[in-house]
Amino acid sequence: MVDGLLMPKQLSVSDAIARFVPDGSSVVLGCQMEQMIPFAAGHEIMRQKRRGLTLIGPISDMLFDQMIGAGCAERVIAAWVGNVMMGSAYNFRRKVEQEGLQVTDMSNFTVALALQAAAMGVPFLPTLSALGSDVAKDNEFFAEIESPFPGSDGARSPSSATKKLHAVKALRPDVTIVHVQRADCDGNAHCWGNFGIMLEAVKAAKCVIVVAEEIVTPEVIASDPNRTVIPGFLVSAVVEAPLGAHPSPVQGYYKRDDAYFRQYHEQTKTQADFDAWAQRWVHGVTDRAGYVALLGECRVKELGVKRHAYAAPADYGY
Amino acid sequence: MVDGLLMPKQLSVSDAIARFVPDGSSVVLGCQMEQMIPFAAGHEIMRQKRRGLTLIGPISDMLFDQMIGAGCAERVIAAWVGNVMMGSAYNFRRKVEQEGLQVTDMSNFTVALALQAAAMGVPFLPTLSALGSDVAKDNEFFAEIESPFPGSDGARSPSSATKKLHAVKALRPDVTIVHVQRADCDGNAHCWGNFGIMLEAVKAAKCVIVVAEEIVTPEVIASDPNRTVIPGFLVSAVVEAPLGAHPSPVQGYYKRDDAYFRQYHEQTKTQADFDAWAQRWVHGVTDRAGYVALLGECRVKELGVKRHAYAAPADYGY
Amino acid sequence: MTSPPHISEHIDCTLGELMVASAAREIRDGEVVFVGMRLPLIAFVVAKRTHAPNAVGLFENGVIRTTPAPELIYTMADPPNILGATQCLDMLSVMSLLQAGRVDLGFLGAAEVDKFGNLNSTVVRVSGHVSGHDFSRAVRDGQGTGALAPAAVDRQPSTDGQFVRLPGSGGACDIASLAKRFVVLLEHSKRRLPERVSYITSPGNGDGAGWRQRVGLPRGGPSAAITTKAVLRFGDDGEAYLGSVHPGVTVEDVLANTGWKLQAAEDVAETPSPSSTELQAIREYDKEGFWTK
Amino acid sequence: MTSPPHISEHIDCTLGELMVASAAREIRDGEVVFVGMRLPLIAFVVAKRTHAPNAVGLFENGVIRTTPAPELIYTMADPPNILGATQCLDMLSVMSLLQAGRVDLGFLGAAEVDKFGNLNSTVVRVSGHVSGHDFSRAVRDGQGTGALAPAAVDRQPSTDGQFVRLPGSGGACDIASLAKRFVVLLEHSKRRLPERVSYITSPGNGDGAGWRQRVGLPRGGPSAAITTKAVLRFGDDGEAYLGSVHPGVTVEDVLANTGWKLQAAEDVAETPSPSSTELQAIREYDKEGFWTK
Repeated sequence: MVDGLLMPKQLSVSDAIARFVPDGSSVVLGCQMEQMIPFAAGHEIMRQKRRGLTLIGPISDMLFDQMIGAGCAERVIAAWVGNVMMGSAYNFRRKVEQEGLQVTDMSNFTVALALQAAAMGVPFLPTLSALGSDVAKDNEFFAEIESPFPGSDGARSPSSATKKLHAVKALRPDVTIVHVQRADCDGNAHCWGNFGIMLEAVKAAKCVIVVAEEIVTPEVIASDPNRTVIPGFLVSAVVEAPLGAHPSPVQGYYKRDDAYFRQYHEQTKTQADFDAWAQRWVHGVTDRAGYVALLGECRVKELGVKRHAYAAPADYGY
Repeated sequence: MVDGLLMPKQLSVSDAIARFVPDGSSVVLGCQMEQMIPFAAGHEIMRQKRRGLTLIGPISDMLFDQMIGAGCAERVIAAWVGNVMMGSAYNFRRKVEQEGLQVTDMSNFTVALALQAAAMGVPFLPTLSALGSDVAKDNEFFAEIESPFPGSDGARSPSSATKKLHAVKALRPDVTIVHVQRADCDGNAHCWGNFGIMLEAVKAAKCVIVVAEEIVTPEVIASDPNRTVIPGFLVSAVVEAPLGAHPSPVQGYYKRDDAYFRQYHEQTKTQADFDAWAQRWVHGVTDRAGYVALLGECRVKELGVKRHAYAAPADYGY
Repeated sequence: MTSPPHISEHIDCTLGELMVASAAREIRDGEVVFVGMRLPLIAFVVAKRTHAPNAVGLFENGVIRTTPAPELIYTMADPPNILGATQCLDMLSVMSLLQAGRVDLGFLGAAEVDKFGNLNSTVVRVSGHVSGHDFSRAVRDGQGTGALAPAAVDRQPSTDGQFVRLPGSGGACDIASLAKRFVVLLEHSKRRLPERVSYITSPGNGDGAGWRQRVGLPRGGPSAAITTKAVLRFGDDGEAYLGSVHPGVTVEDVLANTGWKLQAAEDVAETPSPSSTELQAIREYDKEGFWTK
Repeated sequence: MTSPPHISEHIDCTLGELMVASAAREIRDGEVVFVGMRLPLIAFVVAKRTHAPNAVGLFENGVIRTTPAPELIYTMADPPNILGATQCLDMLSVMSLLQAGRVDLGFLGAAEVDKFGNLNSTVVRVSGHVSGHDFSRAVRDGQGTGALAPAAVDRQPSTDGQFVRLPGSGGACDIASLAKRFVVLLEHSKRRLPERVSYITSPGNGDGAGWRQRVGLPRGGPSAAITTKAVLRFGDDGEAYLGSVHPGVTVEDVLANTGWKLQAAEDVAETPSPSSTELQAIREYDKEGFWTK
């Protein structure tokens, strides 16, 4: 914790990826499910041609498919990989079916538990989920155990007299990348909306990159400590990237670009099609500003907030 | 969940206690540590002369001592019972040393884990805490187990090659009573400040009583769903009790009445002294309004917010 | 606002609408429902707007809603599903409620559902082409039900391998393991209703009665499979039987398109068509028919 | 702003101030510190205002602060400790950071500390009266250090039983188990420094070197015991030794008031008195001297 005390944390997305996501890293992305997917960071990883990554997430709404299509991934540890609105993800299917991309199948709950175990500093957490399923079979993250407290179970159904449980092994990623609404230059971050597995993924990781719509003063963050989801002392880099989660939505900043998800589905059925897509949207731009320019003012405006809806005041005074 | 669909949940504190805290209940109180201690509810339990209760909490800043002094408790499951600012709690000492009040000693973390296990519906949760301590010895909530994943531990210290762990048994209380800033009439509750063990205690309990400084419209709560700490469907009763946590503080409503904690310490050294204290502050009033009148306008005003400090806006619009 | 008479030939609603209305009716008022992805997102909204105003919706991304989302959503994290929510939590918190037995009903999709209500949405083994079956359509996505939406139909299959990789469990395995009961929605075909799934993503009744208890699952199991032809129910033996056939569908058609000898009574009921109230709720919500056309 | 020379007879600060300053100096800049209750609340503020502006404070109620609380607090949940905090979480979250090895230092109080740095704040066995010792004062509270504040002195002991019940662990057992190192503050007397505590609330080095690893503790152990007479440190053998004596205290006095034969070098250093900067920080903060007078 003492190391790097005086290093400024606010970096460009390219510096942050260059410094904290080397080849071979295990990376958590898409923690907040279909909201605030860190596409800006993911595209930078693709631009920097990272190889041998292990991609970790609950569901991945399109981003994993892109990174897989770009050849960044060697392994996926996830519960679901696809395009939530449209269905299958073609690169994922192709690489798994034809090129042996390694997949460790989890369920949403158990991938969250694996990260939570690491976040809590314990080797495993117990669950009743996935008992009897093939998800748990030949899966290094699962072991069947018995409760050391016979006759007592935490479940509330009278039928649950069983003592069997799954232990889910701790998963400690190299880096977790999250997109949030706002953060200060130390990485203290505010987020609102659904959290998915963000809280545990941040605490589980060896290093954390926060990508924010806005960098704000520390006073803004400290004005509402219950809105803080990430304390700066866990953060290695903080990046300002407006529209950095597009086409996924950021509550209070822009809505979901549904058409973009449809178009991706239509335009990436073969590797060649995907390569053309990536050339346009990823390699054809140098950074997020370029991407936003490509989207065009009109589309960006259309995605913006039409009706503000502010939270009721909360007074921290005394 | 379908039962009682049409029963109004908003009750007086006396009706809530009469209905949901029968003799012999196990009750969690003081979840948020030294903030928002539900004294109004605790005093009503004393007035209604409940007997045989099991009191559960992390630390109890004075409230357990009062309930113990009033003869309500048969057992305490807690990490610390006293008066945080002043030290010992006399009733607690007396009843344990001389009258055999049953105490199950936990640590803060392990009482939280026991409730979290119940909240999560598992028979136990693992921890590295309390290994080698006497807290865990002859304690029904602890069992020593080994990780089923040798060589892998969630901890980050290189020295932690150990496989030994404590399993902490699930604790499912009959009722959890929490004080919050505001709630709607269905029990959906906003809270800000430190949460302590509130989140897991609410989910672990068979029934939940929410005591709020203010009852507000459902729209206020729904305007900021990330501020919601308790969803109404887990709540059996919601009570409006302004100043209901006095002398403990409620962020944004009133500060801590330090003098009251000092005075309690001075005035309750013997059972007779405590009885006189309770006669004045508990039995001598019929409800919280009477208690507040006894405090006096001047003292109440002095405790009020002197400088407001509102959270930065958060926009949920799209 | 009375129900229209059942229709057989000239059904006046789409199959999607029928399925959404059928799914909505599985929700009882006041129940806590794990909503899941895709079609059930609409079913929850419809139930809230019709017969189950007190239902509570849990979404695995961490959202809890007691009011329906104000406008059409494609995913559970779309901004309208956050605005005005009762609570926004994290996944572990809602999954904990599920595991603790607080959830009455969960909705799922699947690529395959078998005789005992086990679900596969992970991987399907392929051994050569099956005559006349557009497999790629059936397995287009793991949740399966989206295959009913024309926009989502995969027009360019590319399966040469020995298996087809589907998106995976998502929360389906958890919901099937831990909810008090679950309902699955899928296309009705022999291929999607095999006698036994090749991979159990989400446990149903395993190999029959008693299996769930034996493997340690705390409760639950399949309550219904709402297909494009029928509603299957599950008996005490853990096996599926024909609960009702959709208007215009014959029992023979259902049996011929099921991958095992499906139990069916002499006199099988017809799936009730959506009431005008239900249809209105569906159409006001899914204005362009993305999910239900 | 230079340090005043060490004082022996006419010490120009209170014992409380000396202990708070000594505790503050245990915090290194940039460290993550589990602050605990009572005196250390002030030590953290003083460290932040002097040599460790980048220290991060974790409080077991769920609060994380990178700025010191703006005014005096009696408990970690006092409104000034919430206002302007970096983050307000729940206890499990901060305890998880502790368990995961993210915490460099934790502060504790205790009624008893033994030769191996094990702490008792739960229960003390009493076998008759010990001559001249006001036991009730020593055990007035589990965290112990509050005994230094006159307002908190118990003037009416009532111990007739075979044991004295103390408030208990609070988070002490967790901090001692899981922090990278811990520091304990307490009154220096034979009774409060027994050779072995009768009850291990918070594990130190157990019965010596290697014990923590043997019982499964992942790291950590005692780093210092700051008493009213001295600072004890811990050697590789896990046993306490005399690190420094406070100004005006003799080594003989310390040895005579320790419940075992305390290891002490020939030439024992003196505990540095608070610098004027430190004193100023303490006095500006604890204006009425509630904690430090």
